[in-house]
Amino acid sequence: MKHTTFVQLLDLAVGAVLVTSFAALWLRRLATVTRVIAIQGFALAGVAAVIGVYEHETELIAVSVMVAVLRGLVLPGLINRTMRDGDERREVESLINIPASLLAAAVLTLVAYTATRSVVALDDSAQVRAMPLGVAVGLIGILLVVSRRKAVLQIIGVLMLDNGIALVMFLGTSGVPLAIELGVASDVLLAMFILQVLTSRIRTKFGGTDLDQLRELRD
Amino acid sequence: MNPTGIAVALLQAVFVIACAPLLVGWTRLVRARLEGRVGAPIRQPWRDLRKWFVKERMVSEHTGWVFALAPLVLTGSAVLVAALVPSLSTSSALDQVGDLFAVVYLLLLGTVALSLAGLDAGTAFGGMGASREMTITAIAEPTVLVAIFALSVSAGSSNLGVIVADTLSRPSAAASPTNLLALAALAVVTVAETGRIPVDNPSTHLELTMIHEAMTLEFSGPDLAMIELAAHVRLVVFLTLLANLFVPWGIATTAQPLHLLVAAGAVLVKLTVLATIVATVEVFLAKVRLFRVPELLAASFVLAFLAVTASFFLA
Amino acid sequence: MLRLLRTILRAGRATEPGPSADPSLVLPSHAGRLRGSLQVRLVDAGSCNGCEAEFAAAFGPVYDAERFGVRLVASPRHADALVVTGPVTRNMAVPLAKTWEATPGPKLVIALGDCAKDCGVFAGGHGVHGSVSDVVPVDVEIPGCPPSPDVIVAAMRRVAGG
Amino acid sequence: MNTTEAAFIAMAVAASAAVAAAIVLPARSRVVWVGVFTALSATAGGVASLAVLVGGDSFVTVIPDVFPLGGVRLEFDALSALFTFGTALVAVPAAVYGIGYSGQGPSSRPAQAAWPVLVWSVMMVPAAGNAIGLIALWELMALSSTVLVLAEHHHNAEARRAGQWYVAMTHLSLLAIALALFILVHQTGGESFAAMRAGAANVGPVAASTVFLLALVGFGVKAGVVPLHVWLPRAHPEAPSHVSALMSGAMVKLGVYGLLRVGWDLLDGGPLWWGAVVLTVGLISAMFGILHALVASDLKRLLAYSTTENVGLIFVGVGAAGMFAASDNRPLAAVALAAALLHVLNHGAFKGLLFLGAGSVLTATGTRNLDHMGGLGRRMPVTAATFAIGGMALAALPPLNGFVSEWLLLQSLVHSLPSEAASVAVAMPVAVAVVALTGGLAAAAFVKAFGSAFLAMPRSAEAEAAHESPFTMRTGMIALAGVCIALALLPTLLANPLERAIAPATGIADGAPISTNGVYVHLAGIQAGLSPLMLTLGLLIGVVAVFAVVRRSRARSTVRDIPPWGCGRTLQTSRMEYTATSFAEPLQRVFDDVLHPEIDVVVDHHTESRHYVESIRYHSETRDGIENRLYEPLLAVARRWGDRARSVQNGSIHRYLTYSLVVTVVVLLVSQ
Repeated sequence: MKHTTFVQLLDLAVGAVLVTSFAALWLRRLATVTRVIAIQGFALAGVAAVIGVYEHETELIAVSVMVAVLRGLVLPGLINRTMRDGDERREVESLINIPASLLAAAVLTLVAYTATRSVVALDDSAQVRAMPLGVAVGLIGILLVVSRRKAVLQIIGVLMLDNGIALVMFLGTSGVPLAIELGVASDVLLAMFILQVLTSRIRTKFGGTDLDQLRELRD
Repeated sequence: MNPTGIAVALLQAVFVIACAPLLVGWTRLVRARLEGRVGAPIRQPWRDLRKWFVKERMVSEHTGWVFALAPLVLTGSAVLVAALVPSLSTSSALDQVGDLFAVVYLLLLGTVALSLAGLDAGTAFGGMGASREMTITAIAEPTVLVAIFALSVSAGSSNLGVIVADTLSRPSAAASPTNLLALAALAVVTVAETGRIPVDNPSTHLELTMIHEAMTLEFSGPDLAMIELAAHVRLVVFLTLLANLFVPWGIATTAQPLHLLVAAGAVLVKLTVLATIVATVEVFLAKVRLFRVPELLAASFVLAFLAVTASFFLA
Repeated sequence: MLRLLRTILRAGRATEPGPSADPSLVLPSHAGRLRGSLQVRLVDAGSCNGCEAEFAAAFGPVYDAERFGVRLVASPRHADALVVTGPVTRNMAVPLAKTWEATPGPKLVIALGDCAKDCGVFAGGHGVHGSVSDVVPVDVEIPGCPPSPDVIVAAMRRVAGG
Repeated sequence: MNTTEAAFIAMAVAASAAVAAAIVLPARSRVVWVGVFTALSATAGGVASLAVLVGGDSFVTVIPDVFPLGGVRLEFDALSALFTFGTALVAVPAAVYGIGYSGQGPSSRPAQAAWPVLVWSVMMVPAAGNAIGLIALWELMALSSTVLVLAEHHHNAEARRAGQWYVAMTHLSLLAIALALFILVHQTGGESFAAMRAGAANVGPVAASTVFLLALVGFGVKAGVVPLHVWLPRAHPEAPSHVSALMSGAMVKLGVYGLLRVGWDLLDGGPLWWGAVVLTVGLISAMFGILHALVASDLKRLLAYSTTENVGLIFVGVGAAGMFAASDNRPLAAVALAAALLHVLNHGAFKGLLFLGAGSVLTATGTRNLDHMGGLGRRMPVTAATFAIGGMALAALPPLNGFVSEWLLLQSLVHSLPSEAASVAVAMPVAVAVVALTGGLAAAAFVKAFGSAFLAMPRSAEAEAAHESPFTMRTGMIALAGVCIALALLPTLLANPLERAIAPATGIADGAPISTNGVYVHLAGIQAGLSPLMLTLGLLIGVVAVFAVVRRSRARSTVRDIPPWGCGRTLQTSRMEYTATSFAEPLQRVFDDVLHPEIDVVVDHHTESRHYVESIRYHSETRDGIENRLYEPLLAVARRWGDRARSVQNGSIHRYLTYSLVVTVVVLLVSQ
């Protein structure tokens, strides 16, 4: 696999991850947002696969398959199950309107670039040059968690943050040993379960997963 | 602790106790004569004491051992102070035992004992007397100690014998501003501590105006005799302090009988003069309102304070 | 201050020669040990203050009972004799009895004036409880309404054994 | 392995046995065994300090790597021995007393376990030989005393508030002390006291003064001197009585120890104004403390305020010593310091005794308010007698030990005058005046406390039903009274221990301040003599002679059990007595511009006509002046900032998440 095709493929995959995170911010219907996150999972797996193939790391390829299964299929499935038994409207409600979210995401990307400028200067390989995007995806994940009212979207935000970190991991190091990836994966899985239980608990208590209702708990 | 020293100390105690009632008798006589009356003879206080000693002793139901012990402690401390104060000679054995501070605190012990007995009686008057007595004693304390400070600065020590000897050796020091100011301060304190006219009226009948007298309302018979004797001895002790610390001439510095006799004569003359002054002050001045007394004592404190600063800047 | 000094010097002694002790008064046996020192506590058991005025005059400069060793004291505990004036009113019966109990022995009661002796002009009055002897044992009675100071001083002198 | 080392080991073993007993044993026997073991531990401490004070040997050891940073170094010289001896004097009787007192009071496990730890740590703090050791032991002492102050907080809200004040103030003091020590370690380069002394030369004047002021603040809080005293009248009354006896008697003195150790041993003395600052703080504390003690009608609060007064007097002694040393009048400085140290021992003894007495009264009547007591002298003779002895010592009355140390202090102040330092010439007369006034007011406070608690008729049902306290409490009190009398009659025995104790304070000491030939006390360089033994003898002879004369002539009988003379009133009840509030009213009126009492008189008339008064209620309360003029504003500012900060936390999850986002971004940007 030649270097130029590797660079193009890599840029394509990372670009896909970034675009999906912007899409998650932009879309209104929850169902489509979940699907977008699934796509982002696959894109992430793609990045891992491309790097694995180029550097002939069989272990990395195994990791990318696991990422594809976990982040592409299992976790979005879980999110869908959380949404299914709620009867509330599936619309996305947000503290700041959509254009403002997109603008904020842009600013965060700029921040990511300035923050990782010293790291990028270290080595001019394709992976390292793409790293700021990983950080940007993580920051956008946090933005998603911060600005959305629904508990489900917060879960999606956390997942996106984790994808961003995983992306930085793949790009930064020349692949991650399988054990660490397994560890991270299990953590994420656990987080998902907890959030899922929490959301159902909030729904039973407040009849909706709007987090502002938690405000009454304050003394 | 040589035997002659002890003998001198005992002699001084007996001398002060013997002539204390007579001096109080003399004060009452002078006061009577100034008021145009004949007045009781000088021996009258002794007659009263002798009569009280044989009267019944009445102890009210709620009093405890404090009521019984207080007259003894008061009189005991008065007797000890009488022995300590150099009325006849400076060579008494007690010179190293206690100094001017010890004398002041022994008198304070007597006042505290009497105040506690006043409270123990459980009557309103006893409590009122005790509270006022302790208030005045507490406020008079700084004046006494700062006056002693002034005296001991010029004499170099607070021991009674040393102060007297120092004034004897430097006659000019007797008229120095330090001594005069300290004398004035101690004079005011003498009136306050022994309950004479400007501060407290010893011969009043209205309980509400009493300070020292109110505490003794509950005592009778021998207890009352002891308290009256102690009051007389304390007055004479204060007057002796005023006399011998500021005008010590005539006091014996050795223990020979002849010197002691001369000293006795000299101190008696001085005490009579002071007693006369006390009596005339009582006739000419009226009793001060209770809450004006702190101002009077504050004025005397300022005198004592000036005495100290004078001793430093001028000496 | 000087004005007072001038009056003192001008006035000189105001006391007149005192009356001798009144021999007619018979004293109880236990009164003997006073020997020239008599502490007196005045108890006004309802008098019209006539006797008080005379009694006070007895201690004034002119009659000066103090020269015979007689002194007024504030508390019955200090007193040897209770001088009671006036008929004993209903309210003063108990306090008079309590004062008498509070006086240490050997003690005397001197009924001053006719009222104290036999209720005098107030005899049979509504508020009157009785004469002094109905409440406390009386030793000496000084008649008169009010008795003049020299009579009082003579009696005092007799009681004091002067 | 000299006696001191053996005694230290015995002290630690006994203390740990006591803690074990407290945890393991059931309630009934736990109290007994904890008391016994704590008493043993305290005795061991006493033996150790006596071995150093009298025997003259010293004791230095290092316990390596107890803490990650380094080992704890113990250094037990004569100065620390004196303070440990003072603690032991109070701790042994207090431990015995605790057995009886804890039976009814705090016998819970934590309280019983904290008590031996407190005793052990109070005795060990003077033995600390390096910065870490001192801070660790200081913190252990603070924690164990906090547990004990909070021992009765379940049914006493006031104890909880007192606990809060106490914890806040002690940790403020810990902070100051730690800061001072760290600066010192940094400047002198050495971590142990010995190294600090060696490096003391290259500590600049500015650094030395900052360290001194920090130490003054830190140790001043623990000593309870005026601006920092606010916790003392709150915490001591709430702690169980035998604990507040130890706290007032010994723990408060560690403030003085610390100041002496840092100011005049490690820093080897300083300029004149050091002494002047300590003297001024002492004078203000003495004055402020005794005035508030006078108007307090809560017995233990009165004693707590009088602790501030006595610590003020000790600070006056130390300050005067500092000033004399700075104006190089060394012999007089030694006398002043000897007076301060002697007062440390004396105050420990009589204040401990008074608190034990107060505890005994509290258990008997269930109240601390002097106005509701009365007549306890006949119902609790032993408590009354011992309280009288302690009170007379508090009022510095001649036959007892309070007088000896007050006399020594006055001598040192009085003989200062022909000195060329102008500030000394001005300060000393003021000092004598204030010491004298506090002496007089202390006598009034004693008469008020003893008079309204123990004399005349009981003024409440509880006082009426009071009965003497159990055997162990009485033995504790009698033992401590014995200590007071021993200290009073034999200060001559303390002459050379005091001389040894002064030696370490190199900034002040030289020569023997007190020389004695068994009976007389002579002061070096001063023509002043006192013989407490002969004075007491003279007093006894005087009293016995008077008694003999009176008894011989008492021909007549004594009439007993008659009503007191009350102007012939028909009924003489206890409502006519003078209570503590009425006793202090004249003095309160004289000093009202200092105390600012809040007095309210409520007169309610009969409904029919205004001329007939049904009842009059008089209530006067004196709040702590410093507290509501200095602390309240500070707390208000803190509260205002707190409220503003609270608005940040308004319950919205989103706002919290935004904070995390913002922080992440900032960190990323900043960490270039």
